[in-house]
This record gives sequence, structure tokens and C-alpha cells, in this order.
Amino acid sequence: MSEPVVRAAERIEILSAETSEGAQELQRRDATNVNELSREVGAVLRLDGLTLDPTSIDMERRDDETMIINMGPSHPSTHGVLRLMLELDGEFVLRTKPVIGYLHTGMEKTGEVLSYIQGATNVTRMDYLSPVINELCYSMAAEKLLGIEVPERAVWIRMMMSELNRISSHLVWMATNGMDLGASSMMIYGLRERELILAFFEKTTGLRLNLNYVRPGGVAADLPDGWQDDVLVICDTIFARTFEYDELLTGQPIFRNRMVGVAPLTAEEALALGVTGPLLRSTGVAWDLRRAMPYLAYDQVEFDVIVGTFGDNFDRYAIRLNEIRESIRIIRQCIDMMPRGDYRSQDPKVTPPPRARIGESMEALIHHFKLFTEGFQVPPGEVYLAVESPRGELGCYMVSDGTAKPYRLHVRAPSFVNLQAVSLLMRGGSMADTITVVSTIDPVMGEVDR
Amino acid sequence: MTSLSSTAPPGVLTSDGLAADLCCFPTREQYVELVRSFRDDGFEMCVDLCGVDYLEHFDRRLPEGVEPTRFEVVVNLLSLSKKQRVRIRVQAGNEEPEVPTLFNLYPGTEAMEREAFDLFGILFTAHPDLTRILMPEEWEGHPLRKDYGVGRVPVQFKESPGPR
Amino acid sequence: MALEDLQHNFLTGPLEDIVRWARRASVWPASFGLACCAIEMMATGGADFDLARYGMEVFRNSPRQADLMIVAGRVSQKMAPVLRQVYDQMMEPKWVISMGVCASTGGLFNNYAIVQGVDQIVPVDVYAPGCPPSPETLMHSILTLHEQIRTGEIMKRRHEGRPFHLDATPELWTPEVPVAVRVGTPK
Amino acid sequence: MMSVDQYLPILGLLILGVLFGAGSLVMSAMLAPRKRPSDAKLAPYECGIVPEIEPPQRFPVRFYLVAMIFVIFDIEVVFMYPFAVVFRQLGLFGLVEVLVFSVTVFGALLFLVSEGALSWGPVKHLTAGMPSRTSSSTILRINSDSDQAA
Repeated sequence: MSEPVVRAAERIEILSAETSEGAQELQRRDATNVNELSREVGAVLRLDGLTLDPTSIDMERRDDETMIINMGPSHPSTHGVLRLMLELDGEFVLRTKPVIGYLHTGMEKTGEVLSYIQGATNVTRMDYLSPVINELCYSMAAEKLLGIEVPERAVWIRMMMSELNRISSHLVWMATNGMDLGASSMMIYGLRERELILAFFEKTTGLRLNLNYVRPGGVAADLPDGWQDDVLVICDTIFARTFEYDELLTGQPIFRNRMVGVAPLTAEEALALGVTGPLLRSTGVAWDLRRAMPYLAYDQVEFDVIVGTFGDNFDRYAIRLNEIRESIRIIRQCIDMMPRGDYRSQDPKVTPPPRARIGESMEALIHHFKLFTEGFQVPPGEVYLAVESPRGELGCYMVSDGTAKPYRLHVRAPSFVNLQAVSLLMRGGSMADTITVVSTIDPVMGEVDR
Repeated sequence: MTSLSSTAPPGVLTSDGLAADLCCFPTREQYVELVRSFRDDGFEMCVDLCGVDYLEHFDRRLPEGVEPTRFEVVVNLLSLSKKQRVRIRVQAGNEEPEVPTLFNLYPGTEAMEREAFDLFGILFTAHPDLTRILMPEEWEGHPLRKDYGVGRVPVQFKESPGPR
Repeated sequence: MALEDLQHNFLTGPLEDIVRWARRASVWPASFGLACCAIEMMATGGADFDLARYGMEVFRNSPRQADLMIVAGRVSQKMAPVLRQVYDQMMEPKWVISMGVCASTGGLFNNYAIVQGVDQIVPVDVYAPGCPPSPETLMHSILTLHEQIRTGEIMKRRHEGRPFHLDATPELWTPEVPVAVRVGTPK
Repeated sequence: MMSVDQYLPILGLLILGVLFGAGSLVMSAMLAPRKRPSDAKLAPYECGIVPEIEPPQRFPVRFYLVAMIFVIFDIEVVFMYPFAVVFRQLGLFGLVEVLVFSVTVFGALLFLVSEGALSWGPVKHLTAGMPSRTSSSTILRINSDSDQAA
């Protein structure tokens, strides 16, 4: 019996050496330097010194009485492969440190290998809950570098599709947030409504997810005829259903106890941490890129920016619920004001010739072949372009060196920055609050780890 | 774009001809001072900080008086009150890129600087926890550098060295 | 003395069928959702493409109560040992569906960060193609797995020879030492 | 003689219990595929991470206080068993007796709760002067004309 035990022991080292991330993990308090300790405790070093002095850990516990556990990569409520290391005093969280990188896919390296036409397929897999908005950010950055104009109809199609995508992303959030708080019927309702939108995506673009629909120069295909009634059906059903969710969740005592007043965030802390999106708006800061720095045709549509008052979990829930209604309002205006015309810019530099003409003329065939194998050259320069994704400001910093591939592609992921507010929000809360905090930040690990 | 040279500390070249939004090119010594002056001037949020490796595109357009180095740190500041963005590109150095940290001005940049260190090897002096954030702990090398291979496993049935 | 060691004769035949039928009808997946495929797996578990029809009602979170691991998404180098650890901690008999091309062969991301195919880490039984595989594709792969369990073909294949690509010794059909080889720094 | 078969049903129940318990153990031992307690299976499940910081042995006292509450009700039920057997002969007197008994035991629970066994201590929640809010009363709507900067 001794032989397997010895082998078992040394095998545990092999495995534990592989899964332990050394310095990236939460160490004992005496093993971390003061600055890092204050960050893990959630102190925001702001103008006038620490807002929260790390030495006065109010639930003062000796170092050996507390327990360091990790809500590891494969955990039901961490929305993907996020690993949170928590120092707990019984039920209360003293220190938190997110360990990320478990879904690092090297997308920025792959972005440098793919040409501008192929790049959208890579970027769309970053934030897999809102693929259209990723492609939009990438394509608009490429168009800005190229300096080409997108026809009016393409602008409105892009706006409508990204609003539909915002609704489907908020619906997934409502579903998983309900599941985390035990309302598993909310999971079924949320996913059921989302299928309506995915069916429309499949009808227009051919795919439910990772659509590769928005490309530099316009959109891949025109809307199918009779799309107005599909979208109207989606708007009416989901608008009615949001009141159902409101009834189901808002009055429920369990939901209120775990959401009202939990994990408050002040505007100053949010700005210092660079937090954007519903998290920032919940603190009362009215900052929505669609309103503040309008892109596409957001200045021609009428919609409200939803702002919270207390900055706690309940505000973030209310903001996302009402943002679904605002997006529906925008989509209704898109249906009425959708201009006619072509859906893709006619500039031959960017747009391949139509399929029919390839059969007849040789030049069209060569043009099509060159465009899809080698791609189009983009004048050297750099650009930073930001759009409003359901999680915050999604920015794309693109440097081009004149060839057909971006020289450097950096995507500013809103979840990556919002996630750093985790240690501030979880500080002093109970273990159950950590679940709601991670859920209301709504991190998508695909875009956090890129 | 209004030029901010009036408020920026002396010796900083601000030129907005290069790209649509405003760009500033401080040297490493003026870097923290410039960011501090921007923050006091109303730029409440540091939106993005990333590294760029200009090994193969060394001769990019830079305003005169800025000597290009291989590594560059690009910081994006955002003013919610004035609805304005500014981009600060500081030359970080050739072999041992080293830039002071912005953690004391904007605590939000702590993770972004760790990512720049992890993927590029750019050191940030006085950073509270300069460890890897995305790659496994014992990973050697910095993947996003231009001399770091893509790590592409040759695909058996298609040997063409195309873009994929 | 396990089911495989019985001689397959007249007496034990019905018993084996009953056991296989019971196993097929109550496969509980461990929710190992990684990336975009996890969203499609959730949609498959949702109301429209109900997985509960096949007895897979509940997505167990702890590997102790799960006997099917659906690797849904791209497996990064940092995640490989964790995947192996969760696989080892699953109860026998256990099966693996590698959902999506990223899990099966590294897919779109042929680079340093992604393990090019989960079968380098765990023995895989069914590969579901697609990026992401639509819920119908995932259900089709689950049904093929159920078919293999019902006919016992899945246990036969493992029992006789070692899985073809893993150099494990015959009697250890699940190799003890993790096979995940960290791709070093390709210069 | 009469008294022996009075206990027959209990005996039957006992045998059935043992049969079911032992039966499932034997079946699972017999039918489960090759079983080797590999070392990973012996290690505790920590969400996929191999645990190297072993959890502390001393847990905060709050967990034990909650266990105390269970003990009260456990004892109460144990005393109710003999009452349940003869409660028909005891009639009203027995019923009142049991009610008095459970009220006194309930007093113990009230004492524990007032001592704070259930309130788990200071939790950082914004509760001061929190109005009861609905999902539409807690938000402000900023439309384009009344656009105020941050």
C-alpha cells in the first residue's frame, strides 16, 4: 500500500505546482507589501490619501484565524473562469484578489496575424455576449483609419443590430443573475426571450453567435425582407416581459435583502478605478457614450440615459432592466427611420464586387480574389475609438503600418477594468454578497482575458 | 481639438495633426507630471493603458524632437466634464523598458500596467504588485513582443504559410 | 470485480443492459463552461432546446456528482491543469464531450495561449463541431454519446486497448500523470 | 405471545432498512467500473485548484452557535416520541402538557436569538434611511434636452 501513497503524494506536487500561480495568488498578510495590501483590502488611493486605511481592518483578526479560500476557475457563480481568492473571517470578506488569465486566448497576437477583413471574426469572440458591438468597434476603427464613409442604411442597420445585441446581453445577465440568487425560473425566462433575438440574428446573418456581420465598409448582407414585423414582434414581446421580470424579482424579500444596499460604490471611487457602464451610472454619473460622444446615428434617436442613485446592486439591476426598455425604444425608431440605399460602401478598395459579376468579368474575379486573400492596405497611423457596450466603454486602439494587417490591436475591455473594483465592493460584505457582486459587475471572461 | 499646451508642463510636445484626437508625447521624466496636470485639469478617468512594441515599424511618424524607441506606453485619458479624450504616448525604452507607475494618480491602472508588464515586459517603477496577470506564473518570455513567435502549431493538412 | 470482469453470458446479459440503460438515461453534465460555447450550452439547457428531455436536467457544479464533462470553450494553457484536476475528481464511469472546434483542435486560435485540442489532456469520447455548435449540434453529440453508452461500445473501446493517442499503459485506461505539455516559448 | 408480534412491524422495517442499505452498497461495489482511489479523488475539491493552503482547524464561534439552535429542537423532538405513543390515553391533559413543554423550549430559542446567535455581525450594507425603492423609482431618466454633464 505504501508505493501508491508515495506516488500519490509526489503526484499531488506535480499537479499543485501546475495549478498554483505563485505570486499572482493571495498571500498571507505579512507576505504582501503595504500598497498591494491596501489594494486588496479595497482602498482607493485617491487625491487625499487612502479612503480606507488598510491597517485599520475593522474586523481585526489575527493572521492565523482567517481562512484563505478560492472561488476557483470552475465555479457555478463566477460567470466563466474567474478565480477569486478571498481571505475570510468566518463569513466576512476581509481581502479579495481576482486571479484571471484562465481564458487568455492571445487574441491580440492573433489580431496582428489576420488581415482587416478577417480581423472581425477574431474580435467578435472577445465579448461573446455582444458580438455585434465588438465587430462594430473594430470596423469603425478600421474605417476611421481608412477615412471611408459608410452609407446611411448601413449606419442604421448597425445601430439596430447593436441595440438588439444589447438587449440579448442584458437578458443573459437577468437570467444568470436570477440563477445566482436562486430564482432559476428567471434563468428560463431570460433565455427564452433571448431565443427570439437569436432567431432574428440567424435569419439576417446566418449565425446565432459570433456573427461576423459588421465588416469594415458596412454590413455583410442586407436585412431580409419582412424584417420590420420580426423586429416589431421582438420589441412587443420583450417589452411586455420586462414588467413580468419586474413583478417576479423586485418585490421579492430574498432578492431585496441580497441586492438593496449591498456593495455600494461612490462616484469618486468609480472614476478613480476607471469603471464604466452600468456600474458607473449606478453611482449617479450620467455617462453613456451613446449620449456623450454620439457615434453611428445615436444623436438622431430619442432615448434616455438611466442613472442610479445609491450605487448599490439594486441600482445596477434597475439600470439594466430599464436599459432593455430604452433599447426597445431606439429599435422602434430605427424601424421607422431606416433609410433605403445600399448596405455596403461602394468604394472598390474595401468592398468586393457582387457575387453575380464575378462569373462574367475577369477583373471582378481578380479583385474579389485579391481582396479576400491579401486584404486591403490601410494608410499608416493610429486610432482609438470607443463604443458603449452593455458592460461599459469598449475601446479599440489600432496601429497600422500601411500593410494589410493591423500592426497592433489593443481592445480596451470594460469588464477587465470593472473587475478590479471587486476588492472594493466585496470588502466587509458576507460570502453571499460576493456572489451578487460578481454577478452585478457582469464580467465576461472572454473580454477580460482576451 | 483645442490644444492644451497652455496647461501642459513645458517641454511637452502636443500636436494634434497626427490623429483625430489629441496626442501628447512627454519624455519619461515629464510623464507623471503631465498626467497629473491633465487630471487636475479635469480629466477624471484614465480609460486605457497599453504597451506597443515598435520593433518592425520603427520609423512611425512622430513629432520632431521625440526620439523613437522600441517600446511605447500609450495612456488614454477621458474628461467626462469636457467630453474630451487625450492620448499620451511615452517612449518606454529599447531593451529594458521602464516607466513610472500611474497607480498613485489613477488606481484603476494597476491591472492594466500588470498586463503591459506581463505581455510586453515593460517595468513600472513603484508598482504595488508587478506580477503576471494573464500568463501562467512560470511562463518565460513576453508573448506580445514582435520577436516572440505566434506559437502556431503547423496544421498537417494545409502547409501553406498563408495569413492564417 | 466490476461489470467488465463478468463473463458476457446469458445470465449477466440482462443485468448489463439494465445498468447501461440506467447510465444512459441519467447522465448528469458537469458545467465546465469556458467561453462562447458555454453560452450555447446554457441555451441548450434553456427552455427552447430543453436538455431535460434526455435526463440531463441538472448541470452539476461539483465533479463529484457528474459523470459527463462537456468542455465548452477554448482551453488555455493556464486552464489545462485545472481541467485535468476536475476530470480526475469526477466519479467513474465518466465521459467527455469536447464542444466546439476550439476545444477539439484549438480552432481559430492556433497560437501560444490555447491547448490545441483537449484530447491532449483528457480522453475525449465525442467531438461536437461548430463555432459555437448550435444547440441542435450539441444535442446530436449528446445523443451519439448516449447511443455509445447504451450499446456498451464506449466501455468496450476503453476496456480493450489504451486510447490510441495516449501512451498510457493498458491497465491504466485513464493516465494518472497529466499529459498537458506546456508549450514553451517557441522562438 | 401477544406482545411479540406487536413488535413484528418494527422488526420488518429494520430488516428492510438493512436490506436496502446493504443492497445498494453491494450493487455499487459490484457494478461500478474499475475503482482506484486516485490521489486527485482523495484531495478536497477546490474548484479545480489543487489545495496547498490547508484550511485552519479553528472555526469562528458563530458556526457553533447555529449548531446549538439545532440541538434545542432535537431534544424537544426526542421528548415528544414517548408522548406520541400514548397521547390518546392522556387526552387533553397530555396535549396541554406538551404545549407547555414546547413553549418553555421555545423560550430557549428566543434567548439565543436575543443573544445574537442569528445576527452575524457588522455587514457593510447601506441601510441608513433606505427608502423602499422599486425598479423604476430608484433611477433617474436623463433625456437629451436636460443633458447635464457628470
